[in-house]
Amino acid sequence: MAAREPGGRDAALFAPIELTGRGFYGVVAILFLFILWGGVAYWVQFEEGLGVTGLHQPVSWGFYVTNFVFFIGISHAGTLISAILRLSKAEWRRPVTRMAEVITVMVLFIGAGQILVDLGRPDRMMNIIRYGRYQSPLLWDATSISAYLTASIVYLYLPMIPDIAILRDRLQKRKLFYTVLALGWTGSERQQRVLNRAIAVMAILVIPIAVSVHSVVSFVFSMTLQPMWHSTIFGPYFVVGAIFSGIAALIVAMIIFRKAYGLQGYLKPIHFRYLGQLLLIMSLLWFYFTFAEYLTGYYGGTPEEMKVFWAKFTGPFWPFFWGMALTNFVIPILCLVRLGRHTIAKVLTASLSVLVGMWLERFIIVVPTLSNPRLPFGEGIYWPTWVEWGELAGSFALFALFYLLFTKFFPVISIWEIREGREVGLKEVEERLLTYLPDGSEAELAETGRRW
Amino acid sequence: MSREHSVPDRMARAIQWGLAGAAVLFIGGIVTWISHLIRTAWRLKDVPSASIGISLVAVPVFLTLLGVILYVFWGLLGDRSE
Amino acid sequence: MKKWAGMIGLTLVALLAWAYLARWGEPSVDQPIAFPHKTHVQQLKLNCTNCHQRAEKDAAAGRPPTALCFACHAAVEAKNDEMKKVRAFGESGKEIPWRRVWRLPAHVFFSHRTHVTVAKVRCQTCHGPMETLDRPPARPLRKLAMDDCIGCHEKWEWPKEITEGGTEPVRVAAGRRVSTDCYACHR
Amino acid sequence: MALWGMVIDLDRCTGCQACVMACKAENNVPAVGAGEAVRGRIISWMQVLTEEEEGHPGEIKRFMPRPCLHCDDPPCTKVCPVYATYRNPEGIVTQIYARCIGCRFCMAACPYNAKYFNWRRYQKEAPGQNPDVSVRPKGVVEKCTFCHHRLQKARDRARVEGRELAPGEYITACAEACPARAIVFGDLSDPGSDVARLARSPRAFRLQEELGTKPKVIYLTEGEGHGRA
Amino acid sequence: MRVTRRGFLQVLGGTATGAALIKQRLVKAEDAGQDLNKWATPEEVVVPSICQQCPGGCGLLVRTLDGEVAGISGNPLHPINRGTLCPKAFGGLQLLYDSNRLKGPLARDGERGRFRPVEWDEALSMVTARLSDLRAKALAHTVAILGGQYRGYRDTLWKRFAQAYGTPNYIRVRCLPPEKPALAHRLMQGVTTPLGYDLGEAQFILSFGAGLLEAWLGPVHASQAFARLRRSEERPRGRFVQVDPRRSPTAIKADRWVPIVPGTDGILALGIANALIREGLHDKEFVEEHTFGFEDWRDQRGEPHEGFKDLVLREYGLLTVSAATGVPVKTILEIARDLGTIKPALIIGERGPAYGPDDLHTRMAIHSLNALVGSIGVRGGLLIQGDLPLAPLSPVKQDEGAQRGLGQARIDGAGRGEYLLASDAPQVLAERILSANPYPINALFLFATNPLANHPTKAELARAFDRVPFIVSFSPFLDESSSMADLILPDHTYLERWQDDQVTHLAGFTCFSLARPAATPLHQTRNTADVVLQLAKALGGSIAQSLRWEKFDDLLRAGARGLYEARRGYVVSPYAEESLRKILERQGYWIPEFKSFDDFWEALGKRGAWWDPTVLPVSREALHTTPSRKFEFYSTGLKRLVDEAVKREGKTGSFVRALGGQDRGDLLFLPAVAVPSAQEPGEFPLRLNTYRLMSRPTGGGKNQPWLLEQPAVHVRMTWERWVEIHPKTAAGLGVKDEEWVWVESAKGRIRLRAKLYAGTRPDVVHIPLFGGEGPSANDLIANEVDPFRGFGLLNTTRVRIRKA
Repeated sequence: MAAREPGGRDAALFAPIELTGRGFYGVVAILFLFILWGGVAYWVQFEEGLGVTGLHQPVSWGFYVTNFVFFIGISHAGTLISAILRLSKAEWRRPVTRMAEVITVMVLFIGAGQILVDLGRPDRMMNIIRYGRYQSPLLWDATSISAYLTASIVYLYLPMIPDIAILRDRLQKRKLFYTVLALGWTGSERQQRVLNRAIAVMAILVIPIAVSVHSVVSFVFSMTLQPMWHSTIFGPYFVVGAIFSGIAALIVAMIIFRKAYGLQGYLKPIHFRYLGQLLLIMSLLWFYFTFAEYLTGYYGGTPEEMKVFWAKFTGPFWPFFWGMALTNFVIPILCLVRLGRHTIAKVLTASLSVLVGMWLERFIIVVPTLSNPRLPFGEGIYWPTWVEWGELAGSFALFALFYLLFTKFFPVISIWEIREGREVGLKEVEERLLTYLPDGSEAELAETGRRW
Repeated sequence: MSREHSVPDRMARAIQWGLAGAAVLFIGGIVTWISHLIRTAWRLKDVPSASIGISLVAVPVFLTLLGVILYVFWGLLGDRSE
Repeated sequence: MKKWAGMIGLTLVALLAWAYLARWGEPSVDQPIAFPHKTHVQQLKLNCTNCHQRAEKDAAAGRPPTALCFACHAAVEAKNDEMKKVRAFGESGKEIPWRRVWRLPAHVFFSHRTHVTVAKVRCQTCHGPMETLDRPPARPLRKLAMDDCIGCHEKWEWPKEITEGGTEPVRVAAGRRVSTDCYACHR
Repeated sequence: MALWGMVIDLDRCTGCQACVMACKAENNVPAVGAGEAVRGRIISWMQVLTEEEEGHPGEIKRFMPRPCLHCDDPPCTKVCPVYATYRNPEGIVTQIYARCIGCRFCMAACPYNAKYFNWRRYQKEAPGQNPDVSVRPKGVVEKCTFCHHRLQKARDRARVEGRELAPGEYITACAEACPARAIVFGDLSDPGSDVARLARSPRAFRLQEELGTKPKVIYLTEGEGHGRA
Repeated sequence: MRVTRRGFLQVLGGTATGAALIKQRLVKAEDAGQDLNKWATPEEVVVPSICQQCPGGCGLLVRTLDGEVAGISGNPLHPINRGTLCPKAFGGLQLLYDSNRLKGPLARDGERGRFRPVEWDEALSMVTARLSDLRAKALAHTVAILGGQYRGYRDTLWKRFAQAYGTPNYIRVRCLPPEKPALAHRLMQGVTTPLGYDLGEAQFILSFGAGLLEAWLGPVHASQAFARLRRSEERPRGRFVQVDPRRSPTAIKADRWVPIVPGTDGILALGIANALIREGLHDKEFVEEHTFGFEDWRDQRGEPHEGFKDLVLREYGLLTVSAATGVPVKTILEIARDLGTIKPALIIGERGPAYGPDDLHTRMAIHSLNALVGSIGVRGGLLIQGDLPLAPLSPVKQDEGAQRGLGQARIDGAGRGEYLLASDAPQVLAERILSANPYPINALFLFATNPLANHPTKAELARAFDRVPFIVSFSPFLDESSSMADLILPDHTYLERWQDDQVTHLAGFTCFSLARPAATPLHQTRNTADVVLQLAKALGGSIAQSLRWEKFDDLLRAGARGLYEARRGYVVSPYAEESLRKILERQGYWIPEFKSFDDFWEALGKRGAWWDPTVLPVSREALHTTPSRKFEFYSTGLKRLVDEAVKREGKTGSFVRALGGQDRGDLLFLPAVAVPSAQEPGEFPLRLNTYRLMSRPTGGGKNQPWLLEQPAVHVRMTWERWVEIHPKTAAGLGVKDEEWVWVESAKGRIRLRAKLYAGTRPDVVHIPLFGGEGPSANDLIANEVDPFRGFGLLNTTRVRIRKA
């Protein structure tokens, strides 16, 4: 079917939109089961109250807040990475950016939803809008997340316009839908100029917003006076962790779609090697921050801080803490130092490990502090119930479903960018490369000379 | 692709401009909301400085976003009508 | 397809409307005696607090004791069934099982006596034109929300004679305004 | 404007928990039931904590009744997203149940764990409850209010009678019940009041003073000495 | 503007419908609990009442709204608690509204344990028929009345009923009868009314295991005194020493906790006495002038007797004492020095734990310290507790049937043989009923007691109950005992009934509390006191004549007339008025407050109590009503009892055996406690110590969730019962905190949660006697009887612990 079009070269990219196989329905059915679990769990929670969770006094936050931080962290996959790659004009970005951006948008919905799930009175959530107060970091979150969400949607949408136009022209179905979203794209010079300029602005704008989002998420904890929360490096620490988990999520998504949609031709081992290297750097950076954070706490040695510290190191939370160290540092380092062979398998292992590890990291930040209060209370051990597991499973499934549905409407790899890469990219890179080098173009030299 | 103004085409344009309007409404709503929060904080003497401080960052960001959106809408849609 | 969308949309709207209406609709209240406020207030020139005595003495206005009704109605000839019922209750010594119409949420502290005796707010301000009723109201004449309380509290100024005396309530309320602190009313 | 505060003399306190139960009865604090209690969901606005001997874990050194400390700079009110908890002009840290959305941020932020959550709907209105205090629905945070409904009533009475609130006219249920009279409640801004006088005692200290929360519940340590202060 | 924005945002979130529906559901859920016909705030009435959750006797103010109770607070005028309360008082609200309360009388329906509701008239006629029948058959004495923890006119009423009906078997099932003077006080001082403890004025308190601040005579009264000891304007901080194998909340509050080998308190007391005498710190003047038997002496026949001094110096050297008690010599010396130098000092042994088989001599040893430091009859020491000047009731009319019945021996044998000194012996009741010795029991009344749950011999009692053909219970609940009954005539709870209270053991003042019903009765229940009067009336004859009051409040009124006519004491009044009265009364003036008895009665009902605040100026002689008119280290009273018993039963008679045998010679009459030889740990290496929680001192009240939720302050446990184990002991057994363990004794085993608690001797484990849900320590306690109190020994059982 795709072969009869001139654009048959990128048939693999159109295939998921044009054809829907039994596999898709199977996956959707499975996802629905998980979502149903989550839905039933939420209904029960709504009827009975948060009592159906494992939360109690003093551990008033548990899985939901962990999930919130985790999902918002994952969202950094996308927009931030794609923006940096775009700005740095890394040519290997072309098949990567779209997938990254989609993750961001989808996961932000899920992440923000966690807070609603966590509320004791979801029926009163409008109170945040009617009576909100900016002294609360929760409102900072609301603001920065909505900014990030808006920006991410725009940033996902803008580079998609030419692709939508292609779909509009190519597909027979959903004509109105694509026509509307294509915004009358014809690929005229003016349109290209406008779009490129807008994308460039967005790429710059989205980076500080993304950084702010996770800093603000960390502020939820660090603005309190609680031991091991009240820390100045929490902002950057969370951002680093977010990018770390974001890259891992991106890699996992890429590998899944590569396999499922047969995109081996677009996503080559080299992409994964680059991303793997990025992951390695982030792992080291994450380790540095973790080390700095815990060393500072340990060296200071205030009793309250140490209570939490030891609860993590040797106390009831040791499996989580050391599990986190293993999955976030040891395994990634082992997998990623040499990527010469079995690149994809290694990168996948490392990424999955990091996803688990970063979730554990969020958990190990949220729960031990709460279960070791300053005053002599009974220390509570928190263990989630089926409701919380259900919400976790449901959230992941919902995210996967959103993503999957997206791929059924829009190409998961930017078609025009690939084409652009083929058509103008090569030449452009060569020219650009020359300007980097000492024996650059005459004009450049002249300019340099003038300045001297 | 036909250049005639067919019925779905007109509808598409209406929806497109509607989308732009929605964006304006949405970001306008957020900006109004922020100002509402400042006013509430002021009335309750509840740390209006925090609200103002955050609004100083948040409002321009949202306005910039709106600017980009409108710029794209105007730029792309405007091109076709020429 | 479009029809379906339309149907779904309509159902949604209907559902919404139903939900909101269901929330607003309050059960109507039937009283044991068809008490005419109009006769008592407009014809007999009684004040509200002549019968609703506790409004001046207590936080809750309560209901007038049957003995109070009987005090007059024992002497007056029972002209109709309703008046006979009053007599019957009075003679049996039982309280008339009046049912509540106005009620505030349990989390609100509201003192009738402060509003009636100190602030001298007219009963009708909150209760509506009760004096025009021939029959007991089936539901509150006015629906009050928190904004009504706050609106009044924000605008309210103490009468001069009280402020110049410099008595306590004014100082508590910090100036000429009454308190708009949430904890003044929430409990 | 009054500044309500409390002094708790740890030398007098016998850890009998009369304050705890008095508070529960006064404020319609629900008993959560055996299953919930085992899960650690007991609601106890006033709670008698036991401090252990340093170096001898398990050996209780002293009892420490802990209500909400009504900090002058409360960490909990800063984080409330909806103004359900704030410090009112008289220094009482409020909890407006009708406004609370149940995000439990204030619970996470309170260094004294003085806030409690209604994990379920633990009770309905029933005889035996105090009609001056509302019964909390599920999903909201609640805590010690310094029995502020007593202030509402006392003030209402005073206002109607056209006079100032008399000292001692408003005290909390725990202070009223304490058999050892270890809890003294009153106006800290009135230098002549018992509570202000005791707050100036050399034995006075505040919980986690170093956090800068400026609690208005002041403790008096145990120790030798003469007289009450 | 607001509406637009809101609507817009709702649409945006796609939450509009959801929110509306959600709101709808929640609003409905919240309204469901509201009774739509209820008026928010009906008229408020405050009624004084008396707390009946423990024998403390605190005055309450009950806030009622249209007969519904809305709160409990302390009665500020009441002299016992002065407006303060303990945690239990608030449980009263939940007791009243307990959903498990019986709604009306029940009669057995077929086999035991099955019931059908009956009308009161029918139920009462069933009882009357049975009682008349038994009396007609000359079996009046086979009716037994088991009474629990109460006092005052309800006790008077039952006593009168038993006497008029003709049964000697009015048996009280209480392990701590507080109305009687302690045996040691009776034997050493000859007193017949209880002693008062002037805790508030003492400067040093030494308590041998008494849970002063938890479940002693009255926790509120004691806490107030303790607070005064600690901090008062006019004197330095007093000292408080607690001797206890367990670091109880009282011990935590003490300046010194002395962990002791259980049951060796008497030896420690004698060791302290040794140190006092050796260092010459005892009150020589008091000892010389007011005591007998301190120095060696010769009797009328010229035979030499060893004095207390020699005994102590010879037998209770500090090293011996230290070895036996586990208390370091240094500690003994320090306590003795404090005791000898800080005045006034008060030593408390009464109502401590059961000290073991030699309980009487232990208590005598402890009490002798009070004499050594001269704390008898002084401010801050032991005082005589006066009697209330209640109007005497006319003598009971006893017809022939009654006289015949009363001529019979008591079923429990109290007052005879080995139980000569016990007023009731419930411990042997089960065995006697089972063996029909000396006669079978044909009817059993259970009032305010639940022995099938709260007594060590509960299993035997259950079997004994099976033998009794007719059991009437007055319990408001279907508890372990009442479910065995043939008829349940539920009593009101204490907030619904007329009642009085006459508290003993105060700081020298006398007090009569009166309560009228605060709440309108919730169910078809009746005040048992009224029911007794109704029964008497129905039985007719001399019984009706002896109990001729219509209602219980008539009896109370008749008794209170005595107070009005006593020309002393006052109906409680605000502090200012009261202090003026005190001053006047000390100078011998007394101003009547009321014109008539009716005024007096009304005021009593409104204020809640009458009291005589003036501590009677009692001379030390008045405190010593022994034959020697002195405090007797050598109890001539005990000697006389033993001599009589020997005359009656011979040298090996049961009473002498119960005391420890004649061969101990003079040691029998001196406070001499044998130093136990070291025991091999054997099969059961641990000692079981049972204790009373502040929140649950007397059992019952299973549905007071507030108290069950936070029953103890020293261990965090909720609802369930637990066993306290020292962490070291637990480590040896491999037991972790909150793990299930089996506690096993020779009698049985129970499964409890282990709580590791460092505040204990490692060789002792502790189980609260009453508490939350779960098996009871009564299943472990050996059925050893304390012959002087007729109750089981609760602290002498040995146990072992295994992981469950």
